[in-house]
Amino acid sequence: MREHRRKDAVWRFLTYAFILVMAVAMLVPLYWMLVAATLPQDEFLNLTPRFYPGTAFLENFASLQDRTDFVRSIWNSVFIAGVYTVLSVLLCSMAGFAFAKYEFRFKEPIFYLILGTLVLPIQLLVIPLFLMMAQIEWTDTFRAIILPWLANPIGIFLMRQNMKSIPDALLESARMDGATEFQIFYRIALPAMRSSLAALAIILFLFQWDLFLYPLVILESEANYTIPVALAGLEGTQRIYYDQIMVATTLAIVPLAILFLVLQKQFVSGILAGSLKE
Amino acid sequence: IGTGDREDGDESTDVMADEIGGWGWDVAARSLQLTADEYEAENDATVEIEEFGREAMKEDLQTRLSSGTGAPDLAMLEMVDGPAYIETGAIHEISDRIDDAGVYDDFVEGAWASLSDGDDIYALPWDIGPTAVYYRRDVYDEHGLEPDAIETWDDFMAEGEKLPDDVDMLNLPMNDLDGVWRYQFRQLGNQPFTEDGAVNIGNDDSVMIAETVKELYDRGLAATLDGWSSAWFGAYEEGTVASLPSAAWMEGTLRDELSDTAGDWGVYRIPAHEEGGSRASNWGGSSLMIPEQVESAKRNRAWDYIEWSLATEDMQLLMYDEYGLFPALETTYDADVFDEELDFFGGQAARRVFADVAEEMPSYGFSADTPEVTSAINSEFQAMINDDKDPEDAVADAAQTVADRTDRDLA
Amino acid sequence: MAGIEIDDLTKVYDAAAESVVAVEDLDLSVEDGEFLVLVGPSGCGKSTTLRCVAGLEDVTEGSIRFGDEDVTDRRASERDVAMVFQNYALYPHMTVRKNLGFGLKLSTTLSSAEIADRVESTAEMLGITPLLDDKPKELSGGQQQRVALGRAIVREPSVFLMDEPLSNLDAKLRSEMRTELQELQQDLDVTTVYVTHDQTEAMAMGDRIAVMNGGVLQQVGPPEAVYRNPTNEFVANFIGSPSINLFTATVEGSTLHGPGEFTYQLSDPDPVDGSGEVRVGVRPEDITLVESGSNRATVSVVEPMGNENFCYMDLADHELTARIDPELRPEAGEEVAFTFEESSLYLFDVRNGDALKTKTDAVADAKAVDTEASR
Amino acid sequence: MAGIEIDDLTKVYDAAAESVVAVEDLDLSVEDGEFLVLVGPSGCGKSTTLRCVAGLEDVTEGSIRFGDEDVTDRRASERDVAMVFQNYALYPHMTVRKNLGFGLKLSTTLSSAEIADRVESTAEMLGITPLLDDKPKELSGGQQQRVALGRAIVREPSVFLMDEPLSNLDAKLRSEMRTELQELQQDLDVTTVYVTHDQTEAMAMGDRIAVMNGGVLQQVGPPEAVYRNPTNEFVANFIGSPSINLFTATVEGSTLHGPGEFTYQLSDPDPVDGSGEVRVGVRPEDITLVESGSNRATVSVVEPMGNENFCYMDLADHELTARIDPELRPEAGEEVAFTFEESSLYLFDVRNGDALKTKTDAVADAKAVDTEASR
Amino acid sequence: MTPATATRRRLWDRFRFARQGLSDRLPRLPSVAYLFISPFFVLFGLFLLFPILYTVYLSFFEYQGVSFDSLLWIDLGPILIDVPRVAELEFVGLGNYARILNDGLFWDAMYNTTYILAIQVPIMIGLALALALALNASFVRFKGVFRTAIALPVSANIVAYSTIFLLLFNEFGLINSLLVALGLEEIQWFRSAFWARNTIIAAVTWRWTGYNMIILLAGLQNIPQQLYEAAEIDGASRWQKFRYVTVPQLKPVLLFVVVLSTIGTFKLFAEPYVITGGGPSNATITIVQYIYKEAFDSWNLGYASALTVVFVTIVSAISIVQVRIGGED
Ligand SMILES: Nc1ncnc2c1ncn2[C@@H]1O[C@H](COP(=O)(O)OP(=O)(O)OP(=O)(O)O)[C@@H](O)[C@H]1O
Ligand SMILES: Nc1ncnc2c1ncn2[C@@H]1O[C@H](COP(=O)(O)OP(=O)(O)OP(=O)(O)O)[C@@H](O)[C@H]1O
Ligand SMILES: [Mg+2]
Ligand SMILES: [Mg+2]
Repeated sequence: MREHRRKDAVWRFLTYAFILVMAVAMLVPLYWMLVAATLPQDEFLNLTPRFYPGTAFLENFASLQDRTDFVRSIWNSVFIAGVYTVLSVLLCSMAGFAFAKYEFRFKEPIFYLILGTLVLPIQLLVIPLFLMMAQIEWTDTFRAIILPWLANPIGIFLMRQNMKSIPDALLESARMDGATEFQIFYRIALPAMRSSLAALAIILFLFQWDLFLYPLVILESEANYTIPVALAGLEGTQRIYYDQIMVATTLAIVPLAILFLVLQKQFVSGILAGSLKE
Repeated sequence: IGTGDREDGDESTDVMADEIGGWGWDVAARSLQLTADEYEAENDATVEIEEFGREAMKEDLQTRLSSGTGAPDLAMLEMVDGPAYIETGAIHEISDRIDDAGVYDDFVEGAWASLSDGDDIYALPWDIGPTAVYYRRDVYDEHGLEPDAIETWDDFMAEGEKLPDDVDMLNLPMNDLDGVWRYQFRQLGNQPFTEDGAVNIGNDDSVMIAETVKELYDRGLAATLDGWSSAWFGAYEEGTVASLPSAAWMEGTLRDELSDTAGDWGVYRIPAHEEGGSRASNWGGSSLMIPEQVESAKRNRAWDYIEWSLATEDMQLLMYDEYGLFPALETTYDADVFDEELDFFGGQAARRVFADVAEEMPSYGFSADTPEVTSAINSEFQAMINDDKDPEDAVADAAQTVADRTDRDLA
Repeated sequence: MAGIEIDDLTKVYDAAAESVVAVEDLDLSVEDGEFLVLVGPSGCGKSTTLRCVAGLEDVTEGSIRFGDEDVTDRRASERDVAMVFQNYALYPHMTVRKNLGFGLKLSTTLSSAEIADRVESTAEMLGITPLLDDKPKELSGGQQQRVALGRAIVREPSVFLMDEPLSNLDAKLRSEMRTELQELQQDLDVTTVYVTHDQTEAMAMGDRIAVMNGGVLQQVGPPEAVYRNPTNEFVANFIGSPSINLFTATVEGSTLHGPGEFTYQLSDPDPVDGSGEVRVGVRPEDITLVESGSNRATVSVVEPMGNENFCYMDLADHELTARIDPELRPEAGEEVAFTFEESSLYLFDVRNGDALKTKTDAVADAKAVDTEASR
Repeated sequence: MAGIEIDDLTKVYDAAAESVVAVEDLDLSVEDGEFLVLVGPSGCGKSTTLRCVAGLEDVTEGSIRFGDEDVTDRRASERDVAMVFQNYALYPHMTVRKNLGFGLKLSTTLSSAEIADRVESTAEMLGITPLLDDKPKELSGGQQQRVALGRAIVREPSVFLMDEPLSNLDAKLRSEMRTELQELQQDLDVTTVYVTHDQTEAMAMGDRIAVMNGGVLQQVGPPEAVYRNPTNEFVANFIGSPSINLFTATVEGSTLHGPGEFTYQLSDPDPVDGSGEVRVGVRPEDITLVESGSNRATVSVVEPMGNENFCYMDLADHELTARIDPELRPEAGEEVAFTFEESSLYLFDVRNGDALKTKTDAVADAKAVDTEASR
Repeated sequence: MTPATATRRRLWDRFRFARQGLSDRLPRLPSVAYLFISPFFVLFGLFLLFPILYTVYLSFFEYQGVSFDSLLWIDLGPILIDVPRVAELEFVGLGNYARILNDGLFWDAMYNTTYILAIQVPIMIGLALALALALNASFVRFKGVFRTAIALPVSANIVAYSTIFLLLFNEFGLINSLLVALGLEEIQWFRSAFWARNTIIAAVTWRWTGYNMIILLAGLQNIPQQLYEAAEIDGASRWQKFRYVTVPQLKPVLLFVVVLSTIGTFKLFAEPYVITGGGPSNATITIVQYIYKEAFDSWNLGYASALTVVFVTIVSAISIVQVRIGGED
């Protein structure tokens, strides 16, 4: 074996080792959560950890469901995030399309204004937003949770960058074929950007999925709770039932994990479909 | 179009709404559910009680109070939070209603302070937390500890030394050191702020408390488990922590969560700081209030329900019995339940201990700046334990922090 | 179907800092059914002109008429034109069938069945029927090209516009598609404006070619006329491959003195009368290598092309190219003598490049083969 | 400097589903200082071969030697080769100066001053000195091309490898750069392997050309030999533009019967002896239009190229192309008679395409111009 | 074609013609671009502009309490629109801003956040980049599996994963058990400022590394392979290829990731809120958490608003500086 072949082999080994270690580090907490969710409460208290699942998942789930309708919360979260994602994808790509493909006055300043909203901490807008929602009697509604964040700056930024990669000729072609501007957008630009839309969908879904304080304040009835709100409700002054919480966290991870697994390829190929260069 | 005040319709009718909603957390909410059921049976009205987690409810309620809309018709209010909430003007004043009902004197005197602003009262006391030390009778017996021999913290520590290394005498919850500090501070008859508003938490008593806490820790007598954590419950279940200075409301939790240990518990009064000193204090307690934003018909109904729930002996005792919420309604203390010899406490009439404490407990003035005190004490006491900070410095620093942040003088 | 009449077209782009005059005062008429090629170097304004005709750009000044109708202010979709783009611009998410039908669906009131028919028959004409259900990315370059063409044809427009439609194909395929396109246009007989920067393509395809430079139209005419009688040096230089040999010579009476020892005796000195210097042009195929002569150059490279050789020679510091017979293979470094006929000589004004003299050798005007011709 | 010896090279790509044999059993030797062009249709394995020589791909089987050294297992960086890529692959974030100096900085022990000198002189040689401080994206295609070349030259490697370096340039520029490149290679005298799919380029540039198809080397030889004496039908068809005319004819004794009424009487029937059918090939320039004759075809398109015309004709359902004099302009639809010399006829085996007969007309072997030649 | 499909087609065609007629009659809009961004402006104006302006407004006042007075009312006969004053405010000018200068806790929170940021962002981006490079290497197999495994934490809800970390690093959690099993001392993760901060760092890194890795991976795949080949031929070593090709080519994507991560970590809230509660001794309290406490625990809405304004200004400034530095060539 020649020198560089040997070096290559060492390098390959190190690379694999690194990937493996990281993959394990990423999976251990999730696996542990899974195990914890299957242990009965008293074994959970048992201070030596174990690495193989127990059998109490269903009981734990039953007691969780007894305390709060968690399945309903999952559904609420999925519904809210789903509707939000669809609407926001549409809105962001519309704005992104305009920024990428049209010339108009104050284009640059407007764009930077939008990007600027990226730094707003959501937690701190809660009070005025609640005030508004209360005024228009939207508290405890899903629309109050969905609408304010539809104009997502990251979404607009990414779609602008990606839409830039659509050849102008494609749009002109459609224009000559007699398409109106809006038809050009939804019949040509949108379908051509499919993988970017998938990537954007993941990002937006994730954003809505993680909202915590805002829905906590807006939502009133337990039937409307989203996952984080329901989770927060599990941690009161009384004893915290970690078995239930672990079941809840496990269930909370599933929908997004599925979405992520399904759209992952598109995420990689779509997120930077255009270039990030200015 | 106009600006400024717009006169609304008439305010003071006796009309009562048919339907009201109330908020509470955990056990409290469940207790209210009990009285609500009774109330609905007797009256032609519905009372919807919503149960929350503690933090979740505070955040939600606060947003609604400060935005002047969306609050429930009545809600639980912890005494600690009382003044801060009252100061915002978000809570409905009920002095007249209390006068009309003539129930002021039925409640433990010490409970009113944090629910009033001068002569105006904003909430009706619900439960209080007369303090005592719960202890694992079996563990004490096994290692020859004498509860009766404990009068002062020195005695407490001396007895504690009898325990082997793997058993701690008590727990100092790192997430609730301010609670530890506060019940002792109150026990010694202190107020956090002087009459003229100066910060008083740096006084000698406070230093003494800090020293006691630190000594407990330094002598290896204390575990440091987060309160209410699994490990914390586990330790009391296994008996690796032998004593639990706490309040009357802890009884319910112990019964619920540690049912296996029934019969192994006992109660004695908290140690004094010096021979003959006070052995009574209070930890926690709550009330019910009506937000100012609630319309009058609902207010009326809410008050009617509150009075029914809190100023009626039957109802208070019902809640005490079911969920261990120790009544602030002093007139109940003559009831038989207080003298019952409880199996859970190995036949001890433990509730009488709490009732006695309740009648002796000094009053304590919470204020709008209580959160600052809480945060400063917690932070400094943590530093004292974790980073071996000098108790005197810790207390002084805490006082200074509070003074700075609230723009007050040091006492 | 209609001819195109472009009057005084000027197009100015207002870019951020400066404004660019992309097309200036362009007058051009394309006859009904004609195949006109717009040719010129990169950036000369060909695409801009075409896009103005298509309606994709607003014109700054001037007017455009299709037949009798002034279309200057009409939208692209209302002009009844079809365009083939350089990168084909096929809709990537639609099948070939949908690509073809899209325009019909959006802008005609044909029924779905009629649309399907038209698509089918166009596909058949272009031999892409088997591809109808494929997506563009599954097709080869040539196939994509055909689909792009189909998309234009299917709409039966009155004008075809094509912007370098062949430049993405490889050499072999390009020359194949070239003939195919020509035949198609002959069959359909639709007025066509075709943009290319490749003069070979322009010569081969155009009924007439229009040469542009720097936004200005230089010359319009049949390929041969442009080749033989360019109006100026630019056109002469741009048209023809390899390019015409050009150098500056001083005029002494009827004698031209060029670089190195180059001299040439004009029998007709009229065109250079009064000029001190002229630009001399000779096309590579008009240079003949001779056994001996006064004009000598040093061979630098010989490229054998099979049917002919290109011989590159240095005349002092000037490079000359000669197309020679494949049998002739001078060696690099060798000095050769060359000559050319006066009839095939081009002369241009040194100052403005205007042609003073172009080819005058007789061209048989006969369009039929009536003499036995041999090479 | 060194020659290249490729022995039995096989390269198999293990793609996801199947493995692709990109190059199979290729033997090739390139002499020291030679300019060898690898040519073939898209996907035939040209790039793969070149990349194996460069060391960018591990070979599956076979060996590669530079001079006496076996470099098969060396990394690209240790082979002392320089490569010019189709898209130039200039480092976009470096100035031209840094692009040129990068390789020297990394792989030589030259001092910074020496590197700067070499960069300067290379830039001067290529005439890109004014561009030295620009970034690649500020350059035009031709300038980028020159920089890419400079990056290769500056390292003074023992082998130059170029993968379609001109295919991104426009027609005019491409033919200019072609000669420039050739002259440069002659000056530097570095062994060069040049890949292109454009046979014109291959013919024009190569000292020898190697024609590949489907991963298999078809023929290696000087351009003219490959043009005149292809080893098989593929090579004959691939080399030459417009392509050779090919059709199948049945053999009856010494007479060939082709499509339509086509007949041709062979004076030397030996090559077709024993074959029932043969493939007949005639290059466009060998077809002569005559006033009358038995072989007649219908003209479909005439492309005037200035110096010559391409005449496309239909012979029954076969298309024939003839290069004819520019003076000849038959009309579309006209029927013309044509003929060709037997010496310029190609005949191929119908079954495997092997050549039975190639051009036999005399070619003056003389390399100097010693006869007065005229067209 | 069955009659049913024929009918369907005919109906469809009718619909098509109707739509065409409609769009033909639409006037040629001066700028259709505004139409495309107008939904954004409507939503922004409705839901975000008011909160933002209100926050800025509040920052000049001291909050006195709730007010039930009307600020403005419009009597339209049957409908009465009543805008309440909501808050009893006392104008304090720049008082709140002046107070920030001497607010030790704010600067503590600033320090904590900066500390977490300064360690977390480089580590995370470093790991993400290393992973992206590794997973982009041609010889690595099962890329999809690894990529999925590493990116899976993204799907954990923010409260859910914070809880997991709370339990993992608990005094008796898995991590301590492992330490003991390895013969090491237990660590009181939440009792020392140092470890508590690192726990937060670990948690945030765990969640977001995979996400950033995927973005970087996408960036790497956009780098033309030929540049590496050119560098290889120029004699570049593995490191040199990284240094001279990967880094400059990836720069815009790296910048994107860095700016986003910086903003994200600056806005850290849920993790310390759930895991450490800001402790011990305020060692992990972050700016947003502190502002939140001021607003929700201490009712200092005016002051909290001033803090918000300062915070947003600081983060914007830092992002702009990052873009400037990273964007220059
Ligand atoms: N949208 C535009 N904005 C500003 N300037 C433009 C625009 N489009 C083209 N130009 C400029 O107008 C001039 C003509 O461009 P045009 O595209 O018509 O050239 P072209 O002849 O088609 O060249 P090519 O052969 O490269 O396609 C150029 O100088 C170009 O830079
Ligand atoms: N990395 C690869 N993996 C799998 N197959 C490949 C790879 N590279 C090339 N091939 C295949 O090998 C064959 C030869 O490819 P190669 O790139 O050498 O062709 P080429 O002659 O250079 O073509 P072109 O003119 O299109 O560049 C093709 O069938 C191609 O699909
Ligand atoms: Mg163009
Ligand atoms: Mg190739």
